Order: sequence, then structure tokens, then C-alpha cells
Amino acid sequence: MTSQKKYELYRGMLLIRRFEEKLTELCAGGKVPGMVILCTGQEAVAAGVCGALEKEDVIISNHRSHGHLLAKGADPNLIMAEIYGKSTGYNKGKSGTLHIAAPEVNALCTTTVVGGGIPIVVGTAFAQQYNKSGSVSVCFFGNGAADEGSFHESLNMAALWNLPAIFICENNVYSGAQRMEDHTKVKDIATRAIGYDMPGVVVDGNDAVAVYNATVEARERCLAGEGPTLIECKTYRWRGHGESDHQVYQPKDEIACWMERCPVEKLQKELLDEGFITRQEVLELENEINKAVEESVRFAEDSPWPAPEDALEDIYA
Amino acid sequence: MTSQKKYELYRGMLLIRRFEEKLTELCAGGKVPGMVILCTGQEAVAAGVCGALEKEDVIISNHRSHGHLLAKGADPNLIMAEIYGKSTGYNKGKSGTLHIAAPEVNALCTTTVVGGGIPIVVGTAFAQQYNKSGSVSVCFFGNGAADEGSFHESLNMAALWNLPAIFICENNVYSGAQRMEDHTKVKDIATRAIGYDMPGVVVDGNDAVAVYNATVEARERCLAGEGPTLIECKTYRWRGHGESDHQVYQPKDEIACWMERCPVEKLQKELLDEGFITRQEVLELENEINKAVEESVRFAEDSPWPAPEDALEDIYA
Amino acid sequence: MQNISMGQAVAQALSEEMRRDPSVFMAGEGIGVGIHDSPLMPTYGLLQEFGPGRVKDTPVSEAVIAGLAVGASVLGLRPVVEVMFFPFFTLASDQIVNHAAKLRYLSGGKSAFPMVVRIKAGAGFGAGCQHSHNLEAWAAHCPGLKVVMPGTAADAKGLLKSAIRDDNPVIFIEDMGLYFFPTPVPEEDYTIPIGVADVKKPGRDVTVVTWSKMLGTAFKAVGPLAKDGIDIEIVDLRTLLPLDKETILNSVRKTGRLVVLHEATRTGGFGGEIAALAAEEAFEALKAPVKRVTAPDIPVPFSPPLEKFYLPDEAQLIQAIKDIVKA
Amino acid sequence: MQNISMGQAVAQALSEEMRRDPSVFMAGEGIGVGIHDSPLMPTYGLLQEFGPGRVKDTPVSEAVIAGLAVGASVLGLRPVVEVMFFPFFTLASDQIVNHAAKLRYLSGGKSAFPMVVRIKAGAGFGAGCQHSHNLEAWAAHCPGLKVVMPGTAADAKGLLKSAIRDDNPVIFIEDMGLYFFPTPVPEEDYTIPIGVADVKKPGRDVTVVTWSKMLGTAFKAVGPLAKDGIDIEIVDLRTLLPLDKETILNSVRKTGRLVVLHEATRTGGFGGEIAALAAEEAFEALKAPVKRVTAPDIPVPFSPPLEKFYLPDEAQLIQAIKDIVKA
Ligand SMILES: Cc1ncc(C[n+]2csc(CCOP(=O)(O)OP(=O)(O)O)c2C)c(N)n1
Ligand SMILES: Cc1ncc(C[n+]2csc(CCOP(=O)(O)OP(=O)(O)O)c2C)c(N)n1
Ligand SMILES: [Mg+2]
Ligand SMILES: [Mg+2]
Repeated sequence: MTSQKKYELYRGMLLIRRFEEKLTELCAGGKVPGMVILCTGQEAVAAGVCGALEKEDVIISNHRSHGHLLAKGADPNLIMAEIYGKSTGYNKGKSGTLHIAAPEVNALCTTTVVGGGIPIVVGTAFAQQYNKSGSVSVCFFGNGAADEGSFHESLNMAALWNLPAIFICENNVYSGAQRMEDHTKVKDIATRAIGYDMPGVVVDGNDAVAVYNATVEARERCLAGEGPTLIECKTYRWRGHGESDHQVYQPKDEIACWMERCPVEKLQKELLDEGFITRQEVLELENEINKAVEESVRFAEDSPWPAPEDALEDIYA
Repeated sequence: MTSQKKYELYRGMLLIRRFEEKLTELCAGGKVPGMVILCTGQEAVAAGVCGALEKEDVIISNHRSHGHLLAKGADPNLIMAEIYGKSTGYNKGKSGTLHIAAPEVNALCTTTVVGGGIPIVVGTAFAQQYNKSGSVSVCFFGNGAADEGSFHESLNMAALWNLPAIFICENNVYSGAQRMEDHTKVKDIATRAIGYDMPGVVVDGNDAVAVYNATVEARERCLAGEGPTLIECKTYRWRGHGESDHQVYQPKDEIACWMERCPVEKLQKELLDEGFITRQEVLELENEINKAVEESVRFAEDSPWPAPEDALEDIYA
Repeated sequence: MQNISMGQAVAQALSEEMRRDPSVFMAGEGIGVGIHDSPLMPTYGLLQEFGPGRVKDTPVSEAVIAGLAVGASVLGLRPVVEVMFFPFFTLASDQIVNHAAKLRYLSGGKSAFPMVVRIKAGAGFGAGCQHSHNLEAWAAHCPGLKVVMPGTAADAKGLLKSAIRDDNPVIFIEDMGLYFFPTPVPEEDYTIPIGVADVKKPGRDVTVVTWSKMLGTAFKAVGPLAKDGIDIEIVDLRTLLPLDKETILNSVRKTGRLVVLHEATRTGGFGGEIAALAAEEAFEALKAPVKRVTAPDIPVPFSPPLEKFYLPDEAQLIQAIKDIVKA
Repeated sequence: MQNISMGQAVAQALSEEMRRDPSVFMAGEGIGVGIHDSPLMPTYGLLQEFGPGRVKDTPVSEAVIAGLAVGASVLGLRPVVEVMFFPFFTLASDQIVNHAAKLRYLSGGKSAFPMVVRIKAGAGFGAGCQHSHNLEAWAAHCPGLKVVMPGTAADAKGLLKSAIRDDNPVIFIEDMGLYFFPTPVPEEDYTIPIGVADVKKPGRDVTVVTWSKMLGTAFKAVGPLAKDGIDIEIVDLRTLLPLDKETILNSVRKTGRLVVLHEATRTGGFGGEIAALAAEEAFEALKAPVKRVTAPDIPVPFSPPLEKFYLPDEAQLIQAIKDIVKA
């Protein structure tokens, strides 16, 4: 990977990190409604995967979506406004944090039904194959979602039809308050790929470069007509399931240990070591990103609420 | 295996074969209502599995159930009467051929929803574990059913909790009119067991002894608290999906080839070769079984229809 | 005018639409190579004409079949997928109800999901309650869906074409009891609008609102009632969602009497919606109690006399009508 | 009399029943170790008391959670399983509707399925339409199920005990809006019969039939209406299936006016059933059109002003009542 590309991944991760740190702050201050679910600590997955995609490639996301959306190029202002429930948000406040769709960047559907996006990506990948569009579809889901029946049905069909789909299992150790060993006996979700005669790959989900490389390879397989790949990214959720979760079940030392392996710092360090950026440039970038995040908050807060009767719109096409 | 045991399996298979041949005849004559689905050619699975079970072991069956029920010791008269829809049938005519429950022999539920029984066996096995009852639960399902989400969720939970469950995938090459290669890319359904960290075994489903041995082993694992096993029995459906299916999609030579490997004849030959039975005894047995089958038809035909208002009963306990 | 069954009418609509629009494809269990090789079946001949690229036999996996439609439609294809029997709607219902029906709303109107889910419905085949269970009331309780349930072969053809051309998810419910009897169906390409009920027979005394196979049952009551001087108006709903309230209300306001007839079980059936509508918006016009003629609240039993008992018939309809004409 | 929330009342019923009967066990996603460690939650403390053998945290697998209950109950255990939020009922619905509800019938009455499915329901939490979608009308359209939807903490305790002791599958629906506010709940062991509606407030002029959280909304209308001289009778359904027709009809026959109030969307909602019942069996007594006050036919939107618009409120109820009292 070029240092330039690495820098882009780093920059993408930093935006996600700061955007969500801001959300933590806003939630603590009671500023945003509903339940907000963050991907803090898992940024390398979003950045690495989306960094390997083209604009016309489709992503289908889940409840932990902010990183995916930002990495796919969605506008932080419109995401933040949607999280606030403002009329200027991506979906006019109808979605909120949990189901943001940004068709503008082919982040077509986000579903908070665990496992619900996996069948959908079979459909988008089918359409791409049918239309010979030369693009691929990616679905993000968690280790918990891999226990849903939809995972099984989808991977089987995608493999059977050689669809250009990439299944990204973001294994952050937990599914709600249940640890991996409390919800499945298998050590690696990627093992399940064998049951569909599909390649299953395990990567370090805190290493954006590793995630990127695995995705590039899977994407090439897709485009060569060789069908889907399951990629399991081993990572960790620094925060609770959502911002109202006090993490009583998450051992403190476990969290600390994973924070040592911060994906953002890892890449920052590599870029500094490689001499591609300087400490000064890091500070400037931080500054720029903080400004963008502040701007998104200002945008959201200044935006109007939807009118109550707007609730009646957008049901039918 | 003792010759005596082998003889019992043979005898059980012969009953299934003759019972269902009679059904073929009755269906052709328009004598029985609804859609009748037979397991002709697959008898070794039912006989081998149920031969390894004790009475208190539970079976959960599917749309292709007659063999399972007979092998578990259900009364042919009551099955036939149920198939006819008579009030004397196992379920007073409410089930018909597709959902016969015979709690008397712990054939607790039969469901014609493909894959629908697999979650239920997780429940019965859980109850057995919870009650330390020293018995096991067996679920029969097809290769097609192994693509349903329920298969996946169930095997994962059963493995996770070390439940005393045995999953019998009766792979008869077809799922409706779809061949195995048209509904999944994987060669052996048993491979999927890896994805749950469960043993997966492939056996010759036309060899009752092999099926029996695999079941005995799985049962021992269950009772030793080592959890469930997935056993894939490779076999073949001689007849159509149901009796109204003209098998246009089933190659004639494929059928012929599998008929050469008749599971009933196989065991008969072994018993004759071993000298455990004589040709004369075979004829006597045939005679006895034919009588039992004829008797079941007589019983069914002589039995009264349920009264229409009986339809209103048996909803709530 | 050709004489074809509803199965054939569906097949005709499907093949004509697939010829017209290359973005239409089909998927389902055994819709290509099937266990019933009869020309009366709704997907007969389509695999031969359009090939396995557009007529996709699937694994037995209802959730992903529905999800396939959701994903393919958001990218602009027009999938027509099949749920083999109505009880299996349950297995597809998360994708249909939580995704197909809601994702447009969740996109703030940015995305569309032009997909059709065909479902085979209806009791009367000796298949029992896990194959026969009419759940149209479930679908009709889900904003974002359209729900169509034709009662004739001719309607099926025109409505299915509309469904395929519609930009929303449409649940298209075919009663298998209509698959096998030929009735007149126009040969040309025509559509029937979704959301418009049809007065299949005008009448003076009592409005009978019904849909799907029960339309035929309603017609069987016409003659016997006429002998008693009772002239019924038969309103064929055709679409349950969006509901054509005006046609229903106009009829009830005219006749002053309403009987709803449907095959599904009574409690919680969609008949309640129609009765409620009349009690809310045509109350002044009502001269007698509303009546519902439906299956009893039981699963569909297998045995022929029990299944016959389950199905509402014209005798029950006639009785209900006479009761309220007297009242 | 203790003052506890509905979450606590549910936890109390669960723990008392588990102490009483060793065949009761629980399973669900995060019912033991959960992401909400609040004593107001309905399964708080149960893992500590009963251990992981009887309080089973499960994988995220709704279909097998329901199937676990079906299979365990047919062998005589009394499972109480949880569906985390109502939209996920779809994922469990095959097991619940095609199996739990039908297998007794299919056994010809030989088997019983004494299981409870607890479901968290209700909008108002800013979670959007994939977490908030009241589908009680689905469950109530399925013969073989019982459907319970308490409106107070005290009712929840007594009804849940009945549900656990019932030999049939019971769908027990808890509105999360009732989890957090303490109300008086008797301390002793008591049951409230399933299938019996409760006249929560007698009144003269208008019958308001409602259930679950909307009971509170109905009570909010009492005072303002009284000022206008209108005295409403509030019938809390408590059980949707089997439906207590007598209590509803007696009330409607007395007041001559009916308004149904529920949170679910209007078309196909269970309010239609109640309105239909009145139009069928209390027609002579009705002095005015029936009214339904419900959510509009839309998915539950996220944004606070939109979600507020979604939820029916006392202003709408008061208006509906005034409309028909004038009429
Ligand atoms: C079908 C369904 N069941 C349950 C839930 C509640 N729920 C939301 S997230 C979650 C855990 C998912 O874990 P995982 O898939 O590992 O994703 P993560 O939250 O760890 O990113 C659960 C159980 C849901 N949203 N959808
Ligand atoms: C959920 C569901 N989907 C579809 C069907 C229709 N159907 C009945 S049997 C069958 C094929 C099942 O194949 P398999 O599991 O291999 O069993 P086999 O019939 O070969 O014994 C199908 C699709 C059904 N009964 N249930
Ligand atoms: Mg996780
Ligand atoms: Mg098969």
C-alpha cells in the first residue's frame, strides 16, 4: 500500500473517531435523542473496507453504522442532522442514528434488525451481476448477527450464484452483553464459510491495511466472477453496546488491553515512522477534523425540526 | 451388530416399504385425500436411526414422516387412519399425512414447514438436559431444509449448550425439484457442522447398519454430555416429491441406479448370506407384513369420519 | 377473449411483463423446474422462455428470497418472488415487513423498492394448517406495502401487471382454488389499477364485501337470494391496501346493509376493518347489524369433512344476509 | 401495597413463579447479563437468583428461541422466552404461529404447549420503526394463541402468573412505556384470569375500549371530558385473545357509544375487531358512529416531533368522543 493510501485510511479513521467522541459527549449531555450506538475502536474495519471500494460499490450497514457511512464518503453534516432528528438529515429525521441511508454514496440501506442486511446484500449483488455493472456489494454485520438464520440463508445463496458480495463480519467480541463464547461455540465466524464452499478469511480488524488488503482481494474475486467472500475482522468495542450501556460486563483490563491496540494510533505511528507525515501535520489534520465535526454539530443544531405532518410522507413512491 | 438386531431393522424397513407401496396404490386409485409424500428408498435412515433409540427418546419428523413414525413404533392402523382423515387416526383427522404426532411413542411433533422441526428439537433436547432424563432428541430433515435459517440457529444453540440432540439430515439428492447442486454449493451438508464446532458425519443412508452405528455413537456422545451431532445420510428418493409429482426432472437411469442399491434388499441379502433367515422365513415375514398393511387399510376404511364440528375442538388445552 | 385459469393468467402476465421489461426477474422455490409440471400452474413455461438467468430457482430459504427482492429492487430491478404457501410468509416477514415496507420511509423517500411477492393461498386442498392459512390481514396491517388479492383470472392478469409496474412492494396473493378453472380473460395487454375495488354485481338490498376465492361463493348466493326477493351488491375488494374506502362506503350507503365474507379466520381478520369502516363512516346509513361470514377461529384441519366445515360457504352467507334483511 | 413499575412487577411475577415451579425457565437475548443493568427492567436480578441453568442468555436467534419454547413445553417444561422488540416477532413468527399455535390441534389434542413469549412493545423511545411496531393484531389473528397486553403494573403481575400457569402458548406483550413509573401493586401472590376484560372506570356516556399503555391516555381524557359533562367508561381489554366479548358488549349496550383507542396503526389494527363486534352484536344499542383513535398508517418515525405525531394522545381521544356525543 502506498503511504498516500495509508494516509487516507488514517484520515478516514480519525474523522470517525472524532465524530463519535463528539457523540459520546453529546449523549452524556442529553443533547441527542434515542439510543446512540458507536463503533469507537473499530474504525479500521470501516476505513479498510470502504477504502477498497469504488463509489458505485454498494454497502449495507447495521446499527453500528456511523463509521461505515463516513468511510463510504457520506456527509458528516447530514449524518449528524439525522442523528439529531432534523429535517436536513439524510432521511429527514425518519431514520435517526439507527437506519441512516445515504444513497448518494451507495450506502443504500442500514438496518437495525440484527442480520437483516445480509439478505439484502444478496439482492444488491444479484442486481450488479444481472446488470453486469462491474461493481460489488458489501454487508457489515457483527459476530452476533452471524447466529441469525438470515446469515446462513444469505451466504448459501450468494455462494450458489457466485454473487459479487463481500460479507464483513465485524467481530468485536460482544453481541449485546454476551461474549462470543456465550453465543457460539465456534472460535472464528469465518469457519462457517466452509459450509457454503466460500472462502472465509480472518483478519486483524484493528489493522486498516490488513482489512483493506483482504477487501481488495475479495473484490477482485467478485469481479472475476468467482463469487463472494466472508471476511471476519477481529476487533473490539471500546464503548458499551450503546451510549446508555454502562459496560458492567466488560472487564476493565480487557478494554484497556484493546485500547493499547488503537487502530488510529497504529496507522498514525506507521505514517510518522515512514516519514510520510510530521507531528505538525497530524495536529493540523486533527484541527481540520475537529472543525468538521464541530461544523456538523452546528449544522444539526441550527437545522429545523421536521413538521409533525411530515411523518405522513415518504411511505409510498 | 447382532444378526437379531439386523433382522429387526430389516423387518422395520420392510414394513415401511410395504406400507408406502400400498399408499402409492391408494393414491393412484384416488383413495386418499391431499398430498401424500413417501420415503420409499430411504427406509434405512428411519430404521437405522430409530433402531438406535429407546422409547423415551424423542423424534421430531418432517413431511416425509411415515418411515420415521413406523420405525419409532407407531401403530400402522392409526397412521393409515390419520392419512385417510378418519376420526380414529392418531390425530383425529386433523393432521392427515403431513403432520402426524404420535406422542405415545415420543414421535412428538411432525411439521411440514421445511426446517420447522429443527428449532423444536433444540427445545426437547433442552428439556431432557434440564430434567436429566437420560434420553435424547432426534430431528429428521432433508438436504433442502439445511438451507433454512432455522437449521443454522438451531445447530448453533444446540452445540453451544451441549444439548443431547441428534440432527439427521436425510440427503435424498433432491429438494422439491431442485437437485443438491442447484440449492447449495457445498458437497456435504455435514460440512456445516464445523461452523458450530459440532461433529459432522456422513454415512451411507442406504445402509441401515451404518446409520444405526452412527446414531448409537451420537447418542452416546449426547448422554455423556458431549453435545449434539449432525449426521448426513446419503440416500435417494425413488418416487417423486409427493405422489402427484411425475418426476420429469429425475433422470430415469439415476433412479434405476439407486434402486439397485435398495436398502431393504441389502439387509435381506446379508441376513440370508449370514444364514440368520431362510427364503421361507422371508416369505412368511412378507406375508405377515402385508397382512398388517392390509389390516391398516381396512381399519382406516372402516373407521368413521370425524363429525364436522369436531373441527372446533383441540385448539386450547 | 381467451378462456384460461388464474394460474394461466398469472403466467401470461408474468411472461408479458418479462418480455416488456428486462429489469423484471423471478425467483422462488421450484418456479422454474417444479414438482407440478402442469400448464395450469402460474410459472409454467417461464424458465423455457426466459432462461435460468431471469427465472431463478432458489434454495428453500424464504428470508433470503424476500431479501433478494429488497436488495435487487433498490438497485432498480423489478423482482417478482414467490412464497410457496401463505404460512411461509412468516419466514419472509422480517424482510417484507421490517425492510421492504419500511426502508423507503427510512430513506426519507430517497429509495424505492419496486418488488412483488407472490403468495399461494387458500384452503381446500387437504394440505392442512401448515400449508393453508390466510394471513392477508397481517400484510394489510403494514403501511408501506400494497396488498392485492384477485378473485378472477382476468383481474389477476391486470392487477399483476400493475403490481410489477408499481414502484412499491406489492404482496400479490393468489388463491389456488382459482388456478384450475378457465374463465374469460382479455387477450390484450391491460392493467387494473391497484387500490380500486370493483362492484362485480350491482344490487339494491345488501352490500357483500369480499375478495379472492370467496367472490365465487358470493356469486353462488345471488340466485337463491333473488328467489327470496333479495338483491345483493357484490363489492370485490381486489386490493386490501390501500383500501378503496369510497367504493365500499358508497355501496353501504346505498344498500344500508353490509356483510363481509372472507376465508380467513374471523377474529382479527380483515373483515373487521371493513365492518369498522362502515360503523365509523356509514353509520347513519346502516339499517341493520353488520355481519361477517368467515372461517371459524381454528387452524385449517386436514380431514375432508373438517376442512369443508372450515371453509365459509354460500349457505352461511345466505343465512347471514337473510338475518339482516329481516332485522 | 408496594409501589413498583411494570418492569419490576414483571420481574416479581417471574421470580415468584420460578420459585414456585421448577419447571419454569427463561431464555432470551440478554435476559441474564444485559446491557441495561437497571432494577426497573423486567428480568433484573433473575440470573443472580436462579443461575444460568434456568435463566438462559441466548444467541441472537429469534427463531430457535421460540422453537426452544415449543420443544421444551411439549415435554412439560414451562418456558418463558423473550422477543426483545416487537418487530422481531416476525423472525419468531413461524415457530409461534405455525408451530406453537397449531401443534396441539395437529396432535388432535394430545399435546400441550405451556409456553409464554414475552415481547417488549411500544413507541416513544426514539428507536424508530425497526424497534417500535406494535403487531398485536398479528398474534390475535392466530387461533391457538392467547394474547395478553397489560395496561398496569398490577395487572401485569397477575396476568403473567396466569400466563405461566396456562397450558397454552401465551403471547405476553409489555409496553416499555410502563416499565419506569411506579404504581401500586399488591404484594401477595395473585393471578388475574386471561380472557377477562376489566372495566377500569365505569361511566355513562361513551365506552372507550383500550389496552396496554393507551389505558393511561384514556385516563387523561376523563377529567377534561367530565368538565364538559361527558362521563366515559374505560374498558381495559387486558387480553386480546380470547376476547371478552361480553364485557365489551355490555358496556356498549349501556353507553350506546364506542371509541376504540390503540397505539398500533389504524388499518388492520385490532381496533377493527372491536368496532366490528359492536356493529355486529350491539348494533341496536349504538347511538352514534363508532370511532377509532389510533396511530396513522405510517412506520414509527425517529425524530421526536414525528414520533409524537405518531402516538395517539388524549387530545385526539377527547375530540373523537366529543364528535360522537354531539352526533
Ligand atoms: C433481530 C434482532 N434481534 C435483537 C436485536 C437487539 N440487538 C441489537 S444489537 C444486538 C447485538 C448484536 O451483536 P453484533 O451482531 O455482534 O453487533 P455489535 O453490536 O457487536 O456491533 C442485539 C441483540 C436486534 N436489533 N435485532
Ligand atoms: C418453509 C417451507 N418452504 C417450502 C415448503 C415446500 N416444500 C415442501 S418439501 C420441500 C423440499 C424439501 O426438501 P428436503 O428438505 O430435501 O426434503 P425432502 O422432501 O427431499 O425429503 C419444499 C420446498 C415447505 N413445506 N416449507
Ligand atoms: Mg459484536
Ligand atoms: Mg431432499
